[in-house]
Amino acid sequence: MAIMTYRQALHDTLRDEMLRDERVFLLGEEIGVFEGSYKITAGLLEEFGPRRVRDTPIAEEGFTGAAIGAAMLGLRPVVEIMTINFSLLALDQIVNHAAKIYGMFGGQASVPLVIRTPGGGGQQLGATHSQNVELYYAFVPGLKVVAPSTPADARALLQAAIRDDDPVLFLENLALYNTKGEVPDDLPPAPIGRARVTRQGRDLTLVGYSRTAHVAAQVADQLAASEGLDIEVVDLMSLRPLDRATIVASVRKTHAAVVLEDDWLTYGIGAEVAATISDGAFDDLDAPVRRVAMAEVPLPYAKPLETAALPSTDDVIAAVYQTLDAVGRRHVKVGHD
Amino acid sequence: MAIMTYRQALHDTLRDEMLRDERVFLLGEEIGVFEGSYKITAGLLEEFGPRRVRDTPIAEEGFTGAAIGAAMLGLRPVVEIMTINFSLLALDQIVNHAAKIYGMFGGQASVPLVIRTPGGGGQQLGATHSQNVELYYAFVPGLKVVAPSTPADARALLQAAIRDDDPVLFLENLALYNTKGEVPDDLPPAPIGRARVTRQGRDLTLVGYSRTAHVAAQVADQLAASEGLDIEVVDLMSLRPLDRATIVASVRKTHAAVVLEDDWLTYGIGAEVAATISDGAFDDLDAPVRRVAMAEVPLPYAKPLETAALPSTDDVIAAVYQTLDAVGRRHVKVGHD
Amino acid sequence: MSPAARSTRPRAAAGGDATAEHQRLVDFYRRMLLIRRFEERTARAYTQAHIGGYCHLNLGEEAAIVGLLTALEPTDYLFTNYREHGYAVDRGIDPNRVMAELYGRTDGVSKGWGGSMHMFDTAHRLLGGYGIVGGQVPLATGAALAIEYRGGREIVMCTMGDGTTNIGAFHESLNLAALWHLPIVYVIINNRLGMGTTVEASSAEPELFRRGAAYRMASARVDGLDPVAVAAATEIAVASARDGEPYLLEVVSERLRGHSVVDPAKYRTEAEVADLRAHDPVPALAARLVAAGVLSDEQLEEMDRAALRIVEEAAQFAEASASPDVSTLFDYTYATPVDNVGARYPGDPLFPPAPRPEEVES
Amino acid sequence: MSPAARSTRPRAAAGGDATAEHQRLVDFYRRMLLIRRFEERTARAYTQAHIGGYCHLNLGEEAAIVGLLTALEPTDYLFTNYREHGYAVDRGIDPNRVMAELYGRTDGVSKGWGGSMHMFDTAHRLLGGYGIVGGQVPLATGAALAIEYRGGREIVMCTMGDGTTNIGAFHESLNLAALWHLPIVYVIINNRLGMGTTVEASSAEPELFRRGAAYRMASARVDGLDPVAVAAATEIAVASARDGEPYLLEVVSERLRGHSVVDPAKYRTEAEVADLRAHDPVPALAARLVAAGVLSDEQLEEMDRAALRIVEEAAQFAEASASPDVSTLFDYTYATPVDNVGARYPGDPLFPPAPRPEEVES
Ligand SMILES: Cc1ncc(C[n+]2csc(CCOP(=O)(O)OP(=O)(O)O)c2C)c(N)n1
Ligand SMILES: Cc1ncc(C[n+]2csc(CCOP(=O)(O)OP(=O)(O)O)c2C)c(N)n1
Ligand SMILES: [Mg+2]
Ligand SMILES: [Mg+2]
Repeated sequence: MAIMTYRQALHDTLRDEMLRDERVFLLGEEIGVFEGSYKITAGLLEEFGPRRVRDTPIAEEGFTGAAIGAAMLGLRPVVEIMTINFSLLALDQIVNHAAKIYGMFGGQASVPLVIRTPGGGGQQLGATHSQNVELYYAFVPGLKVVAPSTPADARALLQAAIRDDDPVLFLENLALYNTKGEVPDDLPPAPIGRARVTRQGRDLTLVGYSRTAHVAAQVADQLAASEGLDIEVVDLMSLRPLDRATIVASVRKTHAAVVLEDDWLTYGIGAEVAATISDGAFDDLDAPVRRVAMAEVPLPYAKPLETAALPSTDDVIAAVYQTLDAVGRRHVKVGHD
Repeated sequence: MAIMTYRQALHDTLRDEMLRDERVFLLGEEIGVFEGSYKITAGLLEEFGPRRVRDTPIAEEGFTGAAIGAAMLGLRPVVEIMTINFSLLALDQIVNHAAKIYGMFGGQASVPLVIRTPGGGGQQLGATHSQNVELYYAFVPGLKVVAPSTPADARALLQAAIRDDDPVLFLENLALYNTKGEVPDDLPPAPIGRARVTRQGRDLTLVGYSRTAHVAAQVADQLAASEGLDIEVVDLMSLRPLDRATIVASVRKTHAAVVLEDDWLTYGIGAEVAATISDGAFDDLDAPVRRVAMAEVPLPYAKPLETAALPSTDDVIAAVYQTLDAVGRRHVKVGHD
Repeated sequence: MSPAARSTRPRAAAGGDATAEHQRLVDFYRRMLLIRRFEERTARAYTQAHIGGYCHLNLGEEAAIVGLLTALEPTDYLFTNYREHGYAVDRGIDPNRVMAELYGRTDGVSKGWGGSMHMFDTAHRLLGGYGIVGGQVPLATGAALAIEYRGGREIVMCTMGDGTTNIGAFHESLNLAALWHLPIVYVIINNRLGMGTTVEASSAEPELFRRGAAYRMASARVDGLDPVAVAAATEIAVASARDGEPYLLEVVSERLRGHSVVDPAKYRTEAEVADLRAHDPVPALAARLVAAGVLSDEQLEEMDRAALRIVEEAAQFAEASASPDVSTLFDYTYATPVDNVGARYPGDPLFPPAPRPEEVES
Repeated sequence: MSPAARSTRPRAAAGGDATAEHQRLVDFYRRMLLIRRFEERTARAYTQAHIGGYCHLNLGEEAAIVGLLTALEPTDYLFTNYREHGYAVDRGIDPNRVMAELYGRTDGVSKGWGGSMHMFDTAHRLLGGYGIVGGQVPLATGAALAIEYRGGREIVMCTMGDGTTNIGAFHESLNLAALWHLPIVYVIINNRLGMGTTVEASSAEPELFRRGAAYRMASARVDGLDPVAVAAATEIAVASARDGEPYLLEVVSERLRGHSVVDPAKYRTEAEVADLRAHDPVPALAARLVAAGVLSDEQLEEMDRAALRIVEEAAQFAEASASPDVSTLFDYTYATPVDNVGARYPGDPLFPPAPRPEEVES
């Protein structure tokens, strides 16, 4: 057991998987000489050489497609796309090719590929560099999408992703890289496709993933300490497949839910989560499912505007109170019926 | 008033807008000499010449981006992307540029651009040519997305889209091109951002857009005739902005809803519609909102598999019955409480 | 022709010996004829509604195909586009299975999942059949990267149309291949049209092989109506690739009919069409073989009957083959099974209905 | 220098007359110095946390910038990338407004919405500042298309980095421009690095101007440390564009510091860094002017003080400028207002809460 950053967990896991399996190699922009834009791959070029740590030209579509082709021949490439914003340039290769090849050819070739890429706003990077578009991948059958929120899950899911025979979009987050947590030494790969209840509670369910799962846990702790609220937290961990059963079971118990997401509200990831809860926990839900998400604007550069556009802890807390209040109204109403 | 096909309505509207406004011009693959893959632009090259009907190389990103740039200088390009599947290649230009330019530069340049593109499956075109990815655009602030289901709406919304100062994704559908309907001679542009109740009813709300709005109307008529059911139909018409008020008002009246979509269920357009209904009509909803969508697979070529994967009229009818049954169960239950 | 059959022909004999050279031409002709008859049969089956979706034929491209594939070893890989039936057949895949794919049947090369545009066969190292213009180019480049990574001596051949050279993926891929010295031959089948658009209307440098210069990549152009010339040019290209230097080969070819089966190609003048017919590579090679006294008219006819028998049998085989069962719809979404995939047909609810009141009470 | 100021300098005089030539050099130097001091001040402001996000400087690129922009008319359009502060300033935009943008203030050129990477000014026809590598290239091509459509005589200049030439959009755009004879000059600022990757490691044809050949586009390479050479080369390029033939100009330049303000550039050796310093274009031009007896050390110092005053004032102006009010968050989502946009802050519910039971009863 060691305490380490999310960044370190990623780095160590990449290294371990490369040591374990000769077929695993890395490619992406600036991952070698520059040691990675966010330094996840620091030192790996030196250790493994340019064959296995390959700096690419700025050609997201080309090198992502090349990784898919290499995967078709049995290698296990791990692509780094510098931020998820740039993945839009590779979308055709990911959605029309990586996701389709196994099915379209009747199961003859699998694509054991991992695409690591961070999302995240809040760093004044402006409209084109602060988006969260994991939806684009979570929507697509044939892809798997995981979004760990802790260093341990980052390790366990990255192992799983690399050893999986399907293309996996591995979502990271700029704001998580420096967060710390315990990582057991002999952590096994985590099964892809499962959510986890990271905190038990009875009053309300907070659902999050990646950075927002982190926020959910913080808010739950805070409200437990300050108000004695007993909040349950569900960390989705996997966006595709989506573990509906775990989400719904939680809300059946708590009767109320708030969904946190860092993307835009309308059509965002939270829409599916809210629709799922509203359907699967229909008879147990005592108030509408609230979603806390980014304001629907091209994210501005100026700090006050950016701050106003991004969901804050206070926004989450307000949504929790308002939802509990809405539950109260209805409980009273039912009594009056 | 004339009866014409959806295709004809598009063709005539393009022509009229080009006659009306010299700044309007068309560009895309095979729209000129070949007269359009689906013949929407037939005859226009001959009438307007290659300056205003511009055949492009196969370079979706390049020519879509060029259209954006031309729009920044005040022209009003109408781009045809042959099918929405190929739009993934232009996604960076649409999402990172067209949608951002107005906001990112503080409102200094608008992008009066229309991108026309058809979605649609059911023609055995296989996994990469049968997708419905309007979600990718509907999700993005800064874009507008319209999806008319009738020839008249196609005309009214295409007029509006061309005259609008923002980038508009104009969703067509392969299965609609040959459908017919009345088109009034002096039809004004339709306001973007509004849904319409196309059929009044009290028993249940069917929500659809583009092809599925067409299906919803058919099913409603059929069930009225055969079973005396009184179904209300909401045609979304605009996916962004989404007219939540109209959807919710309908379900507040009918107490039940089934959402039809041709894309994949999980995270699809219907997720937002279902989440919106479950939230806005929380106290009036008597059964979970059902979604009828495409099976979540890369769409196979073989006809029986393709048919099984695509939502059919029977699937919609079954969902309607099951939802009404679910309403019944709960009404009885409430009585027992 | 199957790789096995091809390897029985002594390689050296291709050189000086006139008889061997003639035999080679006969071999080319037989293969070209099979492609021709296969595609004509395909067109018929399409008209009879046995085949659906888009369907693009190799009519006019026969000489290019046999020339190109002759230069490949059986262990080399081939990536191509949606216009690939002839490549599948000439690569040695059983025509029955190619036709069955067109019919969307379980015996098809892609088990009916791919159709006309998506032929794939691991054994013959045909790695698709792709419908997105240019989509195959990065993939093929990556396959070459995998070979280089492993130190293998196979090469990859990646074919594409003239129109495809204008898309970004072409540029990005060729740069990667040249930069990393990958064993790949990029082949441009220049049939002078992308759908209805001419090369001159779509490529600012219409001598497409010259685009190799942007990557310091060796390149050449060859007459795609002459299978011998194509084979010779391809051998040079393949040798370069096997040496770790990618190569760009432009094969100037013809497209005898419309872009796809349903395109009447009205944008072509009668004169153009007549000109195309006059350059048809299949009768041209027949005439050459007759003129050289290698084959008689009777032999030509016999070869034609043999080809017709094969394609007719293929059509019958395809028709007799079973359609995939609806229960297999979810078989190929993922290679590694995981929880919560949710294999639902469009009519299925996400959750089972709530219990009936009676059920609750009991 | 502002277009207005530039037009007061008689064009013809730039030719034979030695004094005029000297005046021109002095003008170049003044402009280069302003960029230099502006960027140094920017770096400082960044360290002081007045500026956020990514911040890329033009240090080393000053000669290239003034050479390029000298050849443009005020009505010509400029598209560039995220490394554009110097272009904004040299194009004549008030340095106060450029700095205010860096500070994210309402007086900024993009009203604080864009930041370092997204400068835009309609009046000076600087049409951005783009952060997606290559994103500006199709846009600029489209602007040229609009000019051609209208029969205008303006041209578009589109600058980009060396690393940008490997992305698909570059290829697609240059092909369109050449095919359609658009009035555009593509400029590659080859500072030999894309972040930490050398040109040799990213471009199979490292003489980047040669890539014009793939589109039959005229192209040239010029020494980007010499503003006179850059101006001369640009004049040729601009003339070609104005004649309806696009042009590809490679300007070999330097990047004196890291990729962005926060990059320590550890991947560079000390020798490399020393070499860079030795070629720094700003002191080089100063030395030349002193050697030619055009300027004295005192004059140089006075010019420097003037530049420093301007950038200091810019920083003060920026700091004093107001931050955008949170209430303006939804002002620039759409140019044409429509219903149901739903301007909601993250904490806002989609629907108002249900009425309280008391409210229902009353
Ligand atoms: C990205 C993309 N854009 C457009 C299409 C539609 N399309 C299919 S084939 C084709 C023409 C391709 O021309 P070329 O590369 O010359 O190949 P050919 O069909 O002539 O063999 C087009 C535009 C597509 N499939 N993919
Ligand atoms: C599509 C895309 N990929 C990656 C990045 C990250 N990135 C920003 S600048 C840069 C290097 C660009 O190099 P070059 O074109 O030479 O310009 P320079 O920074 O040297 O001026 C990269 C990779 C990006 N912004 N956009
Ligand atoms: Mg072609
Ligand atoms: Mg550079």
